[in-house]
Amino acid sequence: MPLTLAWIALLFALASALLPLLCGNRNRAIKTIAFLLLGLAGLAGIAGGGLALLQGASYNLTLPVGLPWLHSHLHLDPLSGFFMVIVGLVTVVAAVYGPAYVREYEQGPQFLLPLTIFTALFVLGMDLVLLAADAFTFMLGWELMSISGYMLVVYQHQHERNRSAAFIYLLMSHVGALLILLAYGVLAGFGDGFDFTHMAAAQLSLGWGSVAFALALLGFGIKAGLVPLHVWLPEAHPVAPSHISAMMSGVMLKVAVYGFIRFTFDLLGEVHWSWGLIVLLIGCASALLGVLYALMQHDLKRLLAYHSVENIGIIYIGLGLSMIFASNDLPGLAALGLVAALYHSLNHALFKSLLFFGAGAILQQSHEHDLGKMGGLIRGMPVTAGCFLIGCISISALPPFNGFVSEWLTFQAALQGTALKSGILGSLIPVAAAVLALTGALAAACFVKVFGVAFLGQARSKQSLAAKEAAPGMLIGQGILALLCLVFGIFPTWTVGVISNIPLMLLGVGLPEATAGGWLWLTPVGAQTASYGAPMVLLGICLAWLFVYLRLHPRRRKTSVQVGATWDCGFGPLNARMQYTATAFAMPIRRIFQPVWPIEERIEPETAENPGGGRHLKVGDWAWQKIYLVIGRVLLASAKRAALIQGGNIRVYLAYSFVTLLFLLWVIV
Amino acid sequence: MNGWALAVIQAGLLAFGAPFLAGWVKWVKCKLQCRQGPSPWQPYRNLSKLFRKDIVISEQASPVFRMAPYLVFSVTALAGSVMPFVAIGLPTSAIADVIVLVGFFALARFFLALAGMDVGTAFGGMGSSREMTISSLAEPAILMAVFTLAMTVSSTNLASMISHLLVEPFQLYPSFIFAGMGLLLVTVAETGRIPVDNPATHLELTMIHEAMILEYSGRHLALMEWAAMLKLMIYGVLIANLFIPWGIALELTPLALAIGLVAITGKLAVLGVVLAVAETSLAKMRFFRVPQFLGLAFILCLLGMLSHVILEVR
Amino acid sequence: MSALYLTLVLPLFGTLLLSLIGHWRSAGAINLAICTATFVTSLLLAIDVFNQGPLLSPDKMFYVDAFNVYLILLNAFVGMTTAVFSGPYMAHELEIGRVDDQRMRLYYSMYQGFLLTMLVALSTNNLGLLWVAVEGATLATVLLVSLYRTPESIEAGWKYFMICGVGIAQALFGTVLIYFAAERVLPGSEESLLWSVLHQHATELEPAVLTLAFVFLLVGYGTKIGLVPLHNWLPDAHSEGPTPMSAILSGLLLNVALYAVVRFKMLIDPALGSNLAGNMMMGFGLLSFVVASLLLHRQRDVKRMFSYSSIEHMGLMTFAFGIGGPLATFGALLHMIVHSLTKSAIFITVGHAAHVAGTQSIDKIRGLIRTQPAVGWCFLLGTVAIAGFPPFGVFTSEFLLFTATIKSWPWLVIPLLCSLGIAFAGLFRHVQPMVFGEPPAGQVAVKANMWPVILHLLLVLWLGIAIPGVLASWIDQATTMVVGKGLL
Amino acid sequence: MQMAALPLSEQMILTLAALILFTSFLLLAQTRIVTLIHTFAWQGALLFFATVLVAIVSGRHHLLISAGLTLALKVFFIPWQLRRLVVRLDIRRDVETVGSSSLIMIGAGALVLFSYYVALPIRELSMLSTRNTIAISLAVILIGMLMIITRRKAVAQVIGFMSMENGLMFAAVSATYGMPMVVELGVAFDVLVAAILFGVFFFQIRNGIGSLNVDHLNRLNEVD
Repeated sequence: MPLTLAWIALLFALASALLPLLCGNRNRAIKTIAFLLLGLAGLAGIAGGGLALLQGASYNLTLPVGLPWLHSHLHLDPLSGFFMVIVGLVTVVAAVYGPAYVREYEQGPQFLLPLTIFTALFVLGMDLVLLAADAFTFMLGWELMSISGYMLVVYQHQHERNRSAAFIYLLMSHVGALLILLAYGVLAGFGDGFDFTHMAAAQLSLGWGSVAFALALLGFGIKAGLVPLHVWLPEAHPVAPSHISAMMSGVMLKVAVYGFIRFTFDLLGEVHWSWGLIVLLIGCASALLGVLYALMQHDLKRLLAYHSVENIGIIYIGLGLSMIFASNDLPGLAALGLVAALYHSLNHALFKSLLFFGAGAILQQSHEHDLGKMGGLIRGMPVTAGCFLIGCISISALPPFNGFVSEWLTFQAALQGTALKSGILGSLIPVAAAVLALTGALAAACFVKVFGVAFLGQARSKQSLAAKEAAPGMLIGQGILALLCLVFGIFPTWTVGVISNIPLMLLGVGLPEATAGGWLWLTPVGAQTASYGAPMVLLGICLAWLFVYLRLHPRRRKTSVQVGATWDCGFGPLNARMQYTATAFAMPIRRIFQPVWPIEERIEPETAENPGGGRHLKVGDWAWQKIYLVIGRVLLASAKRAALIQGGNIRVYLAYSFVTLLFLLWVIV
Repeated sequence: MNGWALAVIQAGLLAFGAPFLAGWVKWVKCKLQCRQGPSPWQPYRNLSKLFRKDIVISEQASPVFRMAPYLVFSVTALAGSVMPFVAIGLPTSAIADVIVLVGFFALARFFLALAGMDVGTAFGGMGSSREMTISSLAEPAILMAVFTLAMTVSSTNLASMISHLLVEPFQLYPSFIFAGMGLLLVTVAETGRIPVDNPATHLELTMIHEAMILEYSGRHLALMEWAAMLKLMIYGVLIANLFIPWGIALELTPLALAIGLVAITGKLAVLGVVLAVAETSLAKMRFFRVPQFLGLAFILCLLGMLSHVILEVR
Repeated sequence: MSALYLTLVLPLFGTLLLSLIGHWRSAGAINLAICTATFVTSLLLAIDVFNQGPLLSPDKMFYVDAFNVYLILLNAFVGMTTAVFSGPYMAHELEIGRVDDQRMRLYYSMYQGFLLTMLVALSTNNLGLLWVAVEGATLATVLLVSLYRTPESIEAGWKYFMICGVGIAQALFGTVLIYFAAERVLPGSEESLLWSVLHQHATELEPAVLTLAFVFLLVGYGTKIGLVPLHNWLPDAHSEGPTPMSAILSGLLLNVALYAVVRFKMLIDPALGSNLAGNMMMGFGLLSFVVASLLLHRQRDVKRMFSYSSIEHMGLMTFAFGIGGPLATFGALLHMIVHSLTKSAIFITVGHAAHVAGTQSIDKIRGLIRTQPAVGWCFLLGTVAIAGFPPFGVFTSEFLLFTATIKSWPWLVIPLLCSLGIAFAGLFRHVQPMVFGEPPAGQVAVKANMWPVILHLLLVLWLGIAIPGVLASWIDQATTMVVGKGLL
Repeated sequence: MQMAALPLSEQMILTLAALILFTSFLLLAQTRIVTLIHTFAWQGALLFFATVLVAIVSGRHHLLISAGLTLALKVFFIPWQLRRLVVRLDIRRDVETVGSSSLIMIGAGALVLFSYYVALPIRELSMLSTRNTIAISLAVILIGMLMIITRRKAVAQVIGFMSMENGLMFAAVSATYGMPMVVELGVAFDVLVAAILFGVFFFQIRNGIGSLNVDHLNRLNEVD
């Protein structure tokens, strides 16, 4: 039954890709059909995945397509079911949000059709990846996802930015795909078979295992956006249509995480502790650098993209802990780490897509990417502001919202590091926890900046002054996600109980302790060790608020509220330019962590076009400057060398074949 | 049931005792500086006066501005209610462990900073920016410190931490010394005392906390101030009960509770004196020196953790 | 049997006919008609072979088995679809005055002549005749390469002529040596150049001679395949000739040359018992793959770029055949089909694109999707397909090749994958700006018939999603013939 | 083995082989176009004699046909056509200076040694009395290539190419008593077509780049 539903989801996605082709260029029809079917696909995915997750069972199906001797195997188990739910959730919301959002493209120079088609194919590819049970089908879905993602990023191709971003994205994900293919190849070489059952049966030596693991880490890491493989992410997400950025950042990265979990925990079999340590360290680096780079951005969507890097880092910290515990045969703790990582995947999908939807709404209303031009938007678009605020709180890992729960679980897992024999690990893991703490605090700082600068204060530009509330569809979409953020923050016990089916399948143990205290108390390791009563927290805050509010309410006290001008220290009236800007807000942190960024900062001389001169500040990315540009230079140089073989003189050409002949003769005789 | 009642009472005690601690510190400070200071009860007078005053709100202010004081106060109060103050083993302490506690402070700070940016003045933005910068350095230090304890007693639950320390035969934990010192430094930074911030001044170059609440008046201001005092109180109790746990009531008998009350009052009084001495003897430091200050705190906490892992794990 | 002869006679007839009436306005249609007839007959031939298995003509001159039947089919098919494109294209060329009536006659008759030689080369049983046919293919196309009489085209033609001529001459020497070796096994018989006969006695042939012979054959036919460093004629010939020519050169000629090499490898391997031939082919293949992928980054002419991509893919196939083993061979045989389908489709599209922009220079072609969405999308999808993205068939075959490589030569995968990435970058960094972006002023849509392209791409798509049983069984039989054991 | 041990006919064949090799050395050294063509014609003639001899000795009478083809093509048609072209292109008097010709000569000598070395295993196998000639024909082929590589003038390159063909034919004739008839005919046909096409190209090149110097054909390259 669940597999049938998942299968239906695939069909709906396919239909949503193909049916609009019949509509010619009647935009309304295209929108209706495409997004309706997309939503249905999402719902079917949620239903199928959810059932599989709840029942904790796995289902198989073999389709008569693919290679003659390797038919494509489909497989649905709690792990893939969980991620199908994530995909489904965001897809549904995107389907609600999309029709209103794409309205601005209808007047645009390009047709609407490619957008809807490739959105559907994008979803189709992701679902296929989740369902695949053999390398061929997996790669099929994976590359379908990549290529349609490319088409979506390049959709507004009149802008140079879009084109270059899309190219970088496609190139990197293609390289990633090759690495993944290679990783599967290694497993298949030992397990002689390309379906996952054979691969899982493969017995690898430590050396080959490490090779396969490294390939998988790199391959999936490129897609997931681990530092330093993240450079495509801040380029691609800002330029894609916002609901696409939401899906890419919220879901596609998760699919990469799924691939990594599937490969490492399911197929690779026995894990080595050093692999876990590497994952942990990379996770820490991604989390910290991600948030630090995010702090320096002033393009809203670019900033959110860097936060995706951060959150993926947090997820990988959880995975790393889980792998370390698993390799030290502490399956219970490994389950805890895995659950934390999975929970954070779900949460990040929710709040990151919520934030991107919010950014989309702002973009549509004020046509502003730049935080420096926003301000005071809360007056024009209060609902969006409210949802965005919830997103900010969740992503900053503040109670009682969902982001906090998963980070709390990660902390709990990290604190069990003392259970390990090895002192090195025992001392490194707490440091990782400290890094996680620093990350959370910086994230909070960053989102105070974002919300404060974008929504509060005075408008910094005419457009943001004139911004009105977005269309109902878009608001509903954001509302759903905001609600889910709260729900998954308030009822973590139930969620953890469900998710723990996955470690039950992968590691053989669930988290029986976690739900022991009833739905009210989340006690991952034991009631004595740590407990978190999320509903109580909400209740407590509300009670305290109520109490204070009732005590101080004007009806009982004869105090009045007057509205007056802001205190201007006796100078002239305040204007928008006197406010703190995003750059100014982040300045102290920039000074403290200076070496982290390549900063070019100078006072520009007074010229005709900008009277009074100006301050030029550009914060780059070391990874881009130190790795990718270098690779590019080397590549072009070697191409120049290789070109010498095509010099143009026919006698030289003939000499080549002459020498080749002589050489071969000399070799064989 | 009476556990819950006790918990509520304890929370009330904490909340209403907070202004006295603030007043006490100020009073001791004045005495140390040979000044005729206000009585320790002065903060109560200020608060009640503010509660009665009218409110002026900037026309730039958004709902966030009006919401913030209530939220900040109620979250801080909730944080106070989960603290083991006079007794442990109360049901409320299961609501939140020490990480959640830090989370509460972060939530309060989040809205405080937003409120600071709301009306769009230069002061507010500056205050928020500085506050978030400092806190983002302070938070990991706090967590490191409490992690050191948590790993020693293998629990992040405050109540079980303290009880563990009391029940186990006494032993000297070198890690605790580092962690305690670190936590002291962080407390100074977090509660906006000299040398990081100066609660007594409105000089725009130095102020942080005051800058954020500059636009507030009347009961809003009162709530903000009260929340700040409460925060100081909570940190005091945290340090006192974690590092000098003796005296706190293990079981809920009147006698034990009385002893606990006396004990905690004594500890807080001593802490207040220590704080006053520190504030008198130190000078407010430049904002960009603060990171070094917090860096020291962080190093101390890290040392604490490492010494725990290296020396104490058997 | 009659089907086979028809398949060969029709193009011959076409050659003679069109050499007389090639300048008529209806010549394109006639050409198409003949090609279609050829395709139909080849289809009948395929059905025969499918029903009766390998068939040998009474005079033992022609031999069609599972290995060459689908290549014959492919040739006839691509010849037909390209003819669909070539009619309007050459008419357009005639309008803008790049060619005159006489050259139109030449073009059409040589088009048929080329197809004839290809079909003979594929279906013949006589290795000498194979050589004659392949050399004939060169002679048929060499004047077409220099059809436009521009200095560049003449230069390209001359290079094509000399390099291929010299190469092919070496192949003839190799054939002579094979004959020499055969003479010792079956002295005095007229049949000792017949592949069917030789294949039976393969094990008895003299290793030393065969090794020597294979070197000459590899260098000879390898020149035709376009293996680095014998490839230099290929980019010139592809870029300067008329586009339909480039399509069938890239789609058919290279395949046929590779086919010849593999046929000889099938003789050499049993005799030698070692994988010497395979190792040579692997070396050439890898070198071609790497060099071509690097050179893709330095292209200024769009057809030239895709000809380098052809070198790259031929290198890949040669490498795969060199590896041997059922998986690799199956992949290589499949790759022959998907590559020629995709590449000819791309060249057809490029032809239209060049007409749209009025130039072949990459820098001047911009924003095709705006100017003419059909061309733009086909161009993009074709490039995606040739770059080896699923669900297109090229991915399937490359998947097989790489898995085979991982199994037998794990460390060779590293250069292979690196250059695959490099090649993709080189291809796409040029294609993307051509397809997307704002079109330059004065770039107008042309009358383009994209159905051949769409048909090809759909076929490639089909092969990517599921390989039809007939084809699979044929390829598998061919695999069995080449490496001794099949896959299914 | 001793020459004396062989019957006269085969001694003659070997002598002819030596002469053919000598002619290709001449071709390599020759700088004046017209003389080059004449030398080429002489090589063809020698090949013709050799073919006839083998045909008579071995009694393979179809070899006579191929001998006839050789006579028609290599001795009469191609030299005649080349000469005609040379006259029409008016390059009779052209003298092509070959850089460091002595070095090339030494190279050619080395090639002869090399081909002898390569052909050794075959010599061991061959039943036929004329087996030694394989080395010679290989040498002729290689020297032909060397000539193509070293000459700048298109005409000279064509002659080099044709002398390669001669080498091939000689190999076929002497090592295996000729190829099957179909192949012989096919090859001859190809050579004929090739010869005509060369003629066409001379004019195209002449009109295209103004001279027949192939070094000027270097527009198409990747180097910049």
